[in-house]
Formats: sequence, C-alpha cells, structure tokens
Amino acid sequence: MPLRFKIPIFDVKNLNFIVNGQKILSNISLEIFHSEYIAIIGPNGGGKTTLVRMLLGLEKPTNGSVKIFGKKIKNFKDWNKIGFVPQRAAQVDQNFPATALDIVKMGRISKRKLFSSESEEDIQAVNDAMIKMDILDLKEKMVGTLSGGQRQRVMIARALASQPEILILDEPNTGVDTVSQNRFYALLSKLNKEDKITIVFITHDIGVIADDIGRLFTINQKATICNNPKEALSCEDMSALYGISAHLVHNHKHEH
Amino acid sequence: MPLRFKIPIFDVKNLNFIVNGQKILSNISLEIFHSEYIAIIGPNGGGKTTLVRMLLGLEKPTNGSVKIFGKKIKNFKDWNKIGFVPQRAAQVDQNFPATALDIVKMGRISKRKLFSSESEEDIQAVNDAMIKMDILDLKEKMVGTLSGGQRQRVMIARALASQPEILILDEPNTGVDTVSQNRFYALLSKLNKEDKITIVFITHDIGVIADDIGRLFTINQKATICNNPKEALSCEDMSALYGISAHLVHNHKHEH
Amino acid sequence: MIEIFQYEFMQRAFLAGILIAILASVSGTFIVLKRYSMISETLAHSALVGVAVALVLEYNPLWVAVVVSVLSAWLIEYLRSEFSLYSDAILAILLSGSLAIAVIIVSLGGEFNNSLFSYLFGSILSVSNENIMTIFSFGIVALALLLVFAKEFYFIAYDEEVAQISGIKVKLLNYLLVSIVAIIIALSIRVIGTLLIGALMVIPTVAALQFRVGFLHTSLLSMVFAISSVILGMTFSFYFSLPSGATIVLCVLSIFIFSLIFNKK
Amino acid sequence: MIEIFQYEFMQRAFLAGILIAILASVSGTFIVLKRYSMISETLAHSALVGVAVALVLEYNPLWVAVVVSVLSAWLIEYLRSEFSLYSDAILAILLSGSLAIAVIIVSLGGEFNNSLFSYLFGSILSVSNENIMTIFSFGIVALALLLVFAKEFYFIAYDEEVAQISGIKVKLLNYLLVSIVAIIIALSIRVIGTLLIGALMVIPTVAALQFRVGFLHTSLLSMVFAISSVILGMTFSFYFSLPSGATIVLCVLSIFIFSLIFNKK
Amino acid sequence: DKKSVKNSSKKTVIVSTFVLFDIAKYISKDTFELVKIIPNGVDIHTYEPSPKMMAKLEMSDLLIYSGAGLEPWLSSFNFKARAVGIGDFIKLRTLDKKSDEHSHHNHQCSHSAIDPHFWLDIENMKRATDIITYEFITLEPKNKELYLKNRDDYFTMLINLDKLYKKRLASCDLDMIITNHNAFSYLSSRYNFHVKSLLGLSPDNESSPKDIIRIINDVNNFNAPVVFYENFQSDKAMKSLATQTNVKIDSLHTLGNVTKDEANKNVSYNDIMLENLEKISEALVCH
Ligand SMILES: Nc1ncnc2c1ncn2[C@@H]1O[C@H](COP(=O)(O)OP(=O)(O)OP(=O)(O)O)[C@@H](O)[C@H]1O
Ligand SMILES: Nc1ncnc2c1ncn2[C@@H]1O[C@H](COP(=O)(O)OP(=O)(O)OP(=O)(O)O)[C@@H](O)[C@H]1O
Ligand SMILES: [Mg+2]
Ligand SMILES: [Mg+2]
Ligand SMILES: [Zn+2]
Repeated sequence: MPLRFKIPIFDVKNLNFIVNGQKILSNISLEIFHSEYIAIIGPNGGGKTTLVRMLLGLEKPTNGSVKIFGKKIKNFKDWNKIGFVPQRAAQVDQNFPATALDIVKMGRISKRKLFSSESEEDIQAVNDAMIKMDILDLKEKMVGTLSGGQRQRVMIARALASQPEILILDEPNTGVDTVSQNRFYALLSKLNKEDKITIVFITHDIGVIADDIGRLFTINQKATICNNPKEALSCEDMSALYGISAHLVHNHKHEH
Repeated sequence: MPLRFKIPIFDVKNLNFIVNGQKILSNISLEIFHSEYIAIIGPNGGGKTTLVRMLLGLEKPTNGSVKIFGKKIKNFKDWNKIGFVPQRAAQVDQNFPATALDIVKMGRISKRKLFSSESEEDIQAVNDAMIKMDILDLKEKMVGTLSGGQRQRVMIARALASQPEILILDEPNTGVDTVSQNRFYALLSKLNKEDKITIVFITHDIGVIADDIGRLFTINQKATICNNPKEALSCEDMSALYGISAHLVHNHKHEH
Repeated sequence: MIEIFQYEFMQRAFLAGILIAILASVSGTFIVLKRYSMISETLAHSALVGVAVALVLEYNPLWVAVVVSVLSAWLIEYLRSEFSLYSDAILAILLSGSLAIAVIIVSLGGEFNNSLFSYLFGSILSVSNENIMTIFSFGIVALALLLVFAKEFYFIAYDEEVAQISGIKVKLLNYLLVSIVAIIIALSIRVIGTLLIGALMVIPTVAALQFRVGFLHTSLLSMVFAISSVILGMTFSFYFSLPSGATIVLCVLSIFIFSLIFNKK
Repeated sequence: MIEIFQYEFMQRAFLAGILIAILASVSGTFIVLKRYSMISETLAHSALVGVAVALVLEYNPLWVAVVVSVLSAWLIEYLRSEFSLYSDAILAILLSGSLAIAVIIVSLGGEFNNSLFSYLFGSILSVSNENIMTIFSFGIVALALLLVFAKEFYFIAYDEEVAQISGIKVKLLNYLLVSIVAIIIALSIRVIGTLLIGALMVIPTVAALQFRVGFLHTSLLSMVFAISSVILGMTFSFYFSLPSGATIVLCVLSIFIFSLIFNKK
Repeated sequence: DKKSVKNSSKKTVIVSTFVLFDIAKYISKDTFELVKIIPNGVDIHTYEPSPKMMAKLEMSDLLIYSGAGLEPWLSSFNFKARAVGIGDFIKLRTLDKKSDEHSHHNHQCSHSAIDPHFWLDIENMKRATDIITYEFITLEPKNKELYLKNRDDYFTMLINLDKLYKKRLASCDLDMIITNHNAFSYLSSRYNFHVKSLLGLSPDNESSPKDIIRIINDVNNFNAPVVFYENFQSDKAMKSLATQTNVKIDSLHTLGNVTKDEANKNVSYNDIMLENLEKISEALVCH
C-alpha cells in the first residue's frame, strides 16, 4: 500500500463553528482518505455546506483544525487537485458574457502555465467533460439563457474538466432532470471506481447511491460516521437525525 | 357545477416561442381548470420554466395567446389569487436586510389595503405558512445566512402565506431535505384536495407524486398532455421524452 | 440657549439638515438595495444639463434642473428594467452622457457667468426660510409616499418578478420611487450640495445593513445614523470652524466605520 | 496628409486617445463585471485628496494623486472582499469620503494657487509628448499584465470562491487589478479628464455586452468600440468645432444606443 | 483695557472678496472690525464657508459682496443686517461668444453671459468705492470726514492707475493678448485691446480643436511673445500651447483672491494692477 494512502486527504479535528452564540457545528472530527466515495447527508440547516466550506478554507472554524494532505489550509498549494461544485453554483448574473464552453474552460485555467496557451490536453479535457454531462450542444449558448438544470450541468462539467483527484459536490444535481441525474450518479461511481477519484458528495438523494458509496457522514450539528451506509439507513438512525420518522431509502412510491 | 368550473383558469392557444431562430416552445395549447393538480415534467431545457413564465406574463410569446380567467394577461388584475415560487427563488443577495419572517410577510403585501396595517388575519396566515413549512424557528434569522434548503422553504412559505387560489411552483423543493420534501408533497395534495387550490407543479420527482396529481404535462418543446399520469409514466413514453431509456417511476434503489 | 442655536442660520441649517437626513435615509434604503448607490452623482450631473439649458433659454435653473433630473431618472429606470443592464453601469453611462451634453451645450450656447459646477455646491449654512419651505412641503409628500408604499418598495427590491405576480404595480412604483428620489436630489443639491445629499442617502443605510437586522430595524437605524451625523457634524463644524457639509460627511463616515468594526465577525 | 493630421496637437491627441481607449476598454470589461462601473468617479475624487495633500506639503501633485488613488483602490477592494458590501455602495461611500476629506484639507491647509477641481478636467487636446511617454510606458506594462492574467481575472469575475478553490490567487489578482485600474485612472484624469476616462472604461464594455457573445468577442468588440469612438469623436470635434472629450463621449454613447436597439429582442 | 472696550464697540463690516476688502480697508482705516470672508489662497469658485464665518456674517452690521453669481453660498442667506451687492449697482459687461468680444455695448441684461470681474475696470472701482463710502458713512456718521478723505485718496490712486495704463498701452505693436479664459474683458475694452481666449469665461469649458488652431494661428500671425493663464486656474492648456508655439507663458491676476504669500506681503489692488500692466504691456509689445 503506497504511503499516500496513510495520510488522509482531509483531516478534521474537533471542529466547532459558532455564529452569534449559536452552535452550527459541534466537535466534528473526521478523516477522508484517498479514493474514498463519501456521501454527506443531513437535514436542511444541518451544517453540511458549512462543513465542506471549512474543508476548503472558505470559512474559518471557531476552533479545531483542518488539514489537507497533512498540511494546514493556509500552507496548502495544490488546489488544482480539487474540483468543487458549490451549492449555489448555478446563480449566474444574466449579463455575464460567457458561453457554456467559456465556463467549462475555466476548469482548465489553474492547470495552465503562465504565458502558455490552450494545449491539446486542455481541449480534450473540456470536450470530455462536456460529453460526460451531455451539454455539447449547449457549447455556444450564453450561460445566462440556459435553463436551471442545463446550467447546473455546465457547472459540474467545469469541475470535471479540471480532472481533479478530489471532487467535492454540494448538492450539484438539484434541478437536473431524472434521467441525467441517474447518468450522473453512474458517472460518479465510475470516476471513483475506475479513476480512483476521491468523491465527497452532499446530497438528499441518498437512497439512489447507497450501493455506490463507501462511507456515509450524517451531519446535524454533530457528525455521525457510518462505515456501512446501508446499515445506517435504517429507520431508527434516520429518525434521530431528522427528528421525525423517516424512510430514506424506501421513501418513493413505485409500481412493481 | 358552478360556472367558474367552465372557464379555464389558464387557456393557452398555439403558443410558440422562438429565440434567435431557435424554437423553444412549439405550438402549445392547453387548458388548466379550477382545483386541478397538474404536474409538469420534461428534460432540462425542455421549456417548462419558459411555459410557466408565459402563463404569468413574465415573458411574451412569439405568437399564440394566453388567457387567465378568460382575460388577456394585460387585462388581468386579480394577481393576488396566484402564488408563485420561481425556479431561482432562493437566489438571495447576502446583504439583503430581511429575516425569514420579513420574507414570508411579503406574501401578504398585495392583500393589504392602502393605509391599513397588519391584520389578525395577516399574522395568522403568515404563522400558518411558517408552521406548514416547519420554519418557525428560523423566524428571526436573516435570509442571507440560511442554508440552501431552509431558504427554499422560506420561499414556499411566502407563496402559501398569500393564500392563493392557484399555486404555481417551479421546482420549489430542490435542495430541500428528503423528509421535508415528503411532507411538502403531502401538503400540496392536502391543499388541492381539501382547500380546492389549483396546483401547477414543475418537478423532476414525478414518481413520488404520481398518485396525487390529476393530469401530467410533459414539455419538451412540444407538449403532451396525459389525463392518466400513471399510464403516461410507462417507459415507452418517457424514453421518447428524454431521448433515452428512462425509468421515471421506478428509478430508485430500495430495500424491501 | 446654547451658543450654537443663537444664530438663526444655525437653526435653519439644523432644521434643513434633519429634514434632508430623514428624506435621504428613508429613500436611501431602497436606493442602496436596488444598487443605485451612485444615483445622486448621476442625477446631479443631469441637473447640470438642466442648468445649462435653462441658462441658454433664460429659464429658472432650479425647475429646469428638477425636470431634467426626473427625466434622467426615468431613463435610468427604463434602461434597467427593459434591458436588464447593470444598474451601476447605467448610472455611470448616464453620468458621462449628461456631463458631455452639458459641456457641449456650454460650448455651443456661449457664455456663463460662473462655473456651471458651482451649481453642484450648496451650503447648508445659507439655507433660506424659502428653501426650508420648499423642502418641507415637498418632503412631506415624498415621505408620505415612501412610507405608504414602503412594504411594496421593499418587496420589489427583493424580487421584482415575484412582486409583479403578487399583483404589485412594479413598473408604476419603480418610476414613482426614482421620481421621488430625483426630486429630492435636484432640490437638495443647490441647497446643501451633491456631496452631502449623496452621502446621506447611501452611508447611513450601508452602516445600518451591517447590523444584519430585518427591514424595519435597518430603516430605523439608518434614519438615526443620518440624523445624528447631521447634528454631530453641525456641532463639530461650529466649534472647530470646519466646512459644515464635509464635516457631516466625516461624521456619517465614522458611524459607518464603527458599524463595520462593531459587526465584524 | 489630410488637414486633421497637419497639427501636431491633433496627432498627439489621436495617439493618446487610442492608447487610453485600449487600456480603458481592456480593463473596463473586468471593472463592469465586478460592478465597479463608477470606480473612475471615485478614484478621481480620491486623487483630489492626493492633490490637496501634495499642495499642502508641496509635493508633486501627480504622483501623490497616483499613490492616493492606489491606496483608495485597495481600500475599496478590501471593503468589498472582507465585508462583502455592495461594490457600488462602497464606491459611493469612498467618493463622498474623499471629497469631504479634500474639502477639509483645503479649508485647513489654505493656500492653493490652483483650483483643486481643475485637476479633474483635462483636455485631450493639450496632451504633451511627455504625457504620451508616461501613458505609453505604463500602458505597456498594464496591458501586458491584463492580458497575461485575463483568463484568471475573468474566472474571478465569474465566481471568486470557485476560482480560489481552483488554485487561483484571487486576493493577489484582485488587488493587482484595482491597482492597475487606479494607476490608469490617476494618470489619465490629468491628461484627458475624468469624464473621458470614465466613459471609455464603462460604455464600450456595456455596449459589447449587449451582443451576448462569449468573453473573447465581448472584449474585442469593446476595444473596437472604444477606439472608433475616439477616432470618430476627434474627427467630428475637429470639423464641427466641438469640445473633443465631450464629443468622444457622445460617440461612444451613440454606439451604446445603437447596440441596445440592434440587440433588442 | 481701554483699547479692548474700544475694540468691542467697533461695528463689524464683512466683505466677501479681496478687491472689496482692499477698498473697505482703505476707506475705513481702523474704524470698523473688518472681516474678509474668502480666506487667502482659496479659489472663490469652490469656497464653502464654516459656521464661525457665517456667525460673524449674521452678527455683522454690514455685508458687502460682489454679486453676479460669485458667492453662490450667499444666494439664499437671510441677512439680518444690511447687505450690499456691488454687482447690483454697476453696469456689468456681457460677453457674446468666446474669442473676440469687444464692441459690445454695456447693457445690463439678465443674460447668462455676465462677466463678474467688474473690478478690472477703474470706473467700476470708483463706483464701488463710492457705494462703500456711502454705506460706511450711514453706518458711522461721525467718521464722515475721514471716509470722504480716504475715498478721495483712493480715487487718486485709481486715477493714476488709469493714466498709467493709458500711457503704457498707448502705442503698442500688437492689439491683443492671449489667455486661457476671457476674464479680462473689462480691462481690454477700457484700454482698447482684444483678448483672444482659448475658452470662454466659464472655468469648466472644454476647448475644441478649432479653438486651439485659432489661438495657434493668432500667436503665429501676430508674433505674440507670451500667452497667459489666470491665477487660480489650471495652466495646463496654455502650457501645452506655449510649448507648441514656442512662446513664453505667464499668469495674469484676475484679483478674485490673493494667495497667502501675497497677503503676507500686504499687496494691494494697486500693486497687482501694476504688475498686470507690466505683463500686458510686454504681451502687447508696447514702447
Ligand atoms: N432568453 C433566452 N434566450 C435564449 N435561449 C433561451 C432564453 N430563454 C430560454 N432559453 C432556452 O430555452 C430552453 C428552455 O428553457 P427553460 O428554462 O424553459 O427549461 P426548463 O424546462 O425549465 O429546464 P430545467 O428543468 O432545467 O429548469 C433552454 O434551452 C434555454 O436555453
Ligand atoms: N454566516 C452565518 N451566520 C448565521 N448563521 C449561519 C451562517 N452560516 C451558516 N449559518 C447557519 O448554519 C446552519 C447550517 O447551514 P448550512 O448551509 O451548512 O446547512 P446545510 O446542511 O448545507 O443545509 P441545506 O441542506 O439546506 O443546504 C443554518 O441554520 C444556517 O442558518
Ligand atoms: Mg447546504
Ligand atoms: Mg426550469
Ligand atoms: Zn472668475
């Protein structure tokens, strides 16, 4: 087993976050290792987004520490290993002069060396990402005119284009149509299994991906870490999390 | 049967919408009647949002006509009969000085007569709406600091507070956690059945509400109207709609 | 009575200052939220076009300035709502445009006995009873309209489309708001100067926003800030012999800085 | 050679105008997207503080103005990024603040042989060879930096947080951008006036945005618009005896209006 | 002790500009508490008063100001004491278009083109001196003799100045000077020369290419030795013109205000007018 497997990618210790005297996150410790597929669930306002933003240094914890690849965030430099789709990614200013292609290409900017122009590899990566998200036909459309779901797919494609080692997704597929969603789940699973990409995925749609994920974090101010997601999805645990009786896995009506 | 049942609330005839030479909506005709529960589905970019915006006069069709309660849109005055939650409702400027309560109260503004201040009824309606969406504890929180899902619930509460006769919802519950979503679906069904509120609901989550809805419109440039939703949800129709093989109703993994 | 009030001009200055502080801070909340913060700069320069035209045609500069400011405000609102341009960019464009037109009128229309720009500089110390009457009588109407439609303006600032679907006359109210603001500005610049009116519209509101409280409290805070800056500024300027307008601006600026530090998380 | 080029001052005006048109339109794209459209107004007034200080301390006004403008630009960027205030409100606040400080320095420091405000009015017709050399040598550096980091600036304008997570030095580049802009503005106001530099930064970009094309084409269009306005404006002002700066602004304004009408859906 | 009593019993007279101060000081000598509003070294066009100054103004016994739009901060002030706008009592010149004016007859209309620099005409100065003397006598009748005598002395100064101007400018090679703004129409019409100005009267005018070409041609055609800008105004446009045409550049004093240095040296109206005369006679190439 190579050494890198020993150092966690993210190493969170005793993280607390308090705003205006209100505890948002309470004493969270967790580790995320290379090529894991982790799902984060929890009720609205549970603190999922806040936690992920702290992992990425976008928000400062009240106390506790976050390390990336064993380094403190402020010393971490290899940001282009990380692809991130924030929760509010699709909020685009109507006038912003960007085609879908422009946006996906942004995924390559940090890979590019100073003064060098677009390489074959860049073009290839952008194209692949657009094919994966099925948005090749939107290439020349202005993002401001895209539908909500189309835009969300463009944002995911941008993150994929940077060919990250770690992909962090905060409810990336809200508003994406059902068929595309299923295709996206399959894609994530493939990226994780075949390309060994580490995936951290915040979602409310846990039932669908329960088979794919490795570990499940449930965040509701505190964190619970389940190494066996299927087991965790039993009604008892969930009702504790959401406060009422909940059927997460089996909550959809269907015909057989 | 009272007369009002005869006049459709929305009467759309031969609606076309073309932007930059591209057909977005093609020859759509449909009627929506009082106390119907209608779901609109379709792939991303299918034109669902565009159609609803035309129903509300927010976008002008290239040709074709839209009537509300038998009136042309520009002659229609009874806007406070309509509650609307747009797709991008949750895009809030971080600095906007509004608590969740302030936002929900906005639902009452158009009901209020000039010079009159908040009535008992207003307070009651606001409170009810907040209870329904389970956001009473967020009352005093600034919307800018709410989580994505919390904010979405505030937006729905604002529409409910106006006690509309017609509720138009464009993917209102994206990002809302699973438990709250289910509660919301139940609420819609109740509003429709008990209070006879007409509901037009754009969603990708059709499987879950298939039992509740009356009619289903599938929009992908053209409109298909199914009077028996369950039947429409067979794989054949859906694959035509989404272009690939699709399992809409039964697309979730689950245990039994 | 204390020394500062023994002069009639100081009494008038306090009165006019407080009147304008109330008007500016109440309308300012909506102005800031609609990203129209620079509107006073732009309308002041549009007023210059009015002054230039009035001087050429020998009309009363004040009223022509008011008319041109209102027209310019309508144009701003029209461009923003019909073309969904960035509101701050529209303001920048109209500012440049107005100034260019004023300069060209000056160059074509011949001579003016003084700097056109002197129109932009008023002094709160030389406010006349007549000025106060004008501001007061217009101010009451403006304030009444702002308060009656406050909730509507607030809803519109939050989300225009949803407000419209809720049956609010968004277009009408938008034009009403910019008209009120344009008149407040056009009447104020000659009396107290662009500097002061611009500062009193924006800074108290932005300071109040830092406290992250709901709408009502934000409005009240902003009014308190505006009025206290006027009172403090006038007092300082009196005892330290400083220009009054600039001193008031420094006071409201200090309140703003204090709000930032106080609310820094 | 045609008449218009037979005068050296016209040659210099064309040269300086085109140089500044390129600089202003390239930097202007980012400025407009970051909602900093009024930055030239604000920095011009900050420059006044520099001029006032320089006059009191008997330094060279130009360089003190450049330094104060850059400091003010940093303050703007600091307030925007650390306190997430509305950028247009920050500009309004700093404009008022700068002007108030300048007025107070003048009132305390006394003695100027020069109207402070005359600093804000340049004329493209009285550009000296020295001016052109200054603009050129700085302009090359500024343009190089803008072009090398264009993609980064663009990404940042689109989404700062995502850009930061992607490994772009957002903070550094933000400060770099406002510094470049501040220097361009401070150097230009004395030479061509606030009016012209403000108009050339904002209007061509907003006109180009109406065509709703991607980033590259928007930038190119905006540069084309800026350069052609300078050439057209200078020509008109020559043959119709109009003030040059204002005529250039009217030309770029006409291009803007044309873009609006042409792209109206 | 006695002195302070006497001091406080003095009535206060406020004047706005330097020229009025010069007259008032000369006429009243030390019989009034004399205050000049606009501080030395401040551009009169952009001045804003402080409350202390306005307080003095409100408590004063007499205010003398220029009028003609030079004191916008006075425009709507409610005066308690008597306030005299000199501009209301004298014939102000109106200007047509920029460049050459001249021939214009002196009528006072409300047209926008009023030139407020009336003090550059000796006749207007006499009129102003008369008005001020009359006001002083009304205010402090017991000093009537003193005021009349001082007025006569001041008149003598003005008359000498006038003679000197006429003499020095009698035979000159040129009949025009070139300036930035046309602030010198009073002087030029009285002593029969022209003012060619790049811009009109308004300090914020902007030039067109034709304006510049016109001035360049004038400089070249007439071999003008020097071009002027007004003190307190930007010298930038004229500097650029001077380098293009290879002529000297100098400043002409509009007497709107004086700098602190000049005030410390106690320069008077007479001194500055003499200095202006030197510069003008050089520009007109007088013998
Ligand atoms: N103003 C416009 N200019 C150009 N194209 C537009 C415009 N408005 C809508 N479109 C296009 O029309 C199509 C339909 O958009 P619409 O938002 O109605 O889709 P939707 O069905 O709501 O999709 P989603 O499920 O993603 O919300 C999209 O391809 C979009 O790009
Ligand atoms: N800056 C802040 N000030 C005040 N409260 C905050 C702030 N940031 C976050 N919160 C609060 O922290 C809680 C957690 O928010 P967060 O966005 O992390 O939730 P979430 O788990 O991502 O929810 P969702 O599923 O709705 O996205 C919310 O109640 C929110 O109001
Ligand atoms: Mg979240
Ligand atoms: Mg949609
Ligand atoms: Zn003057």
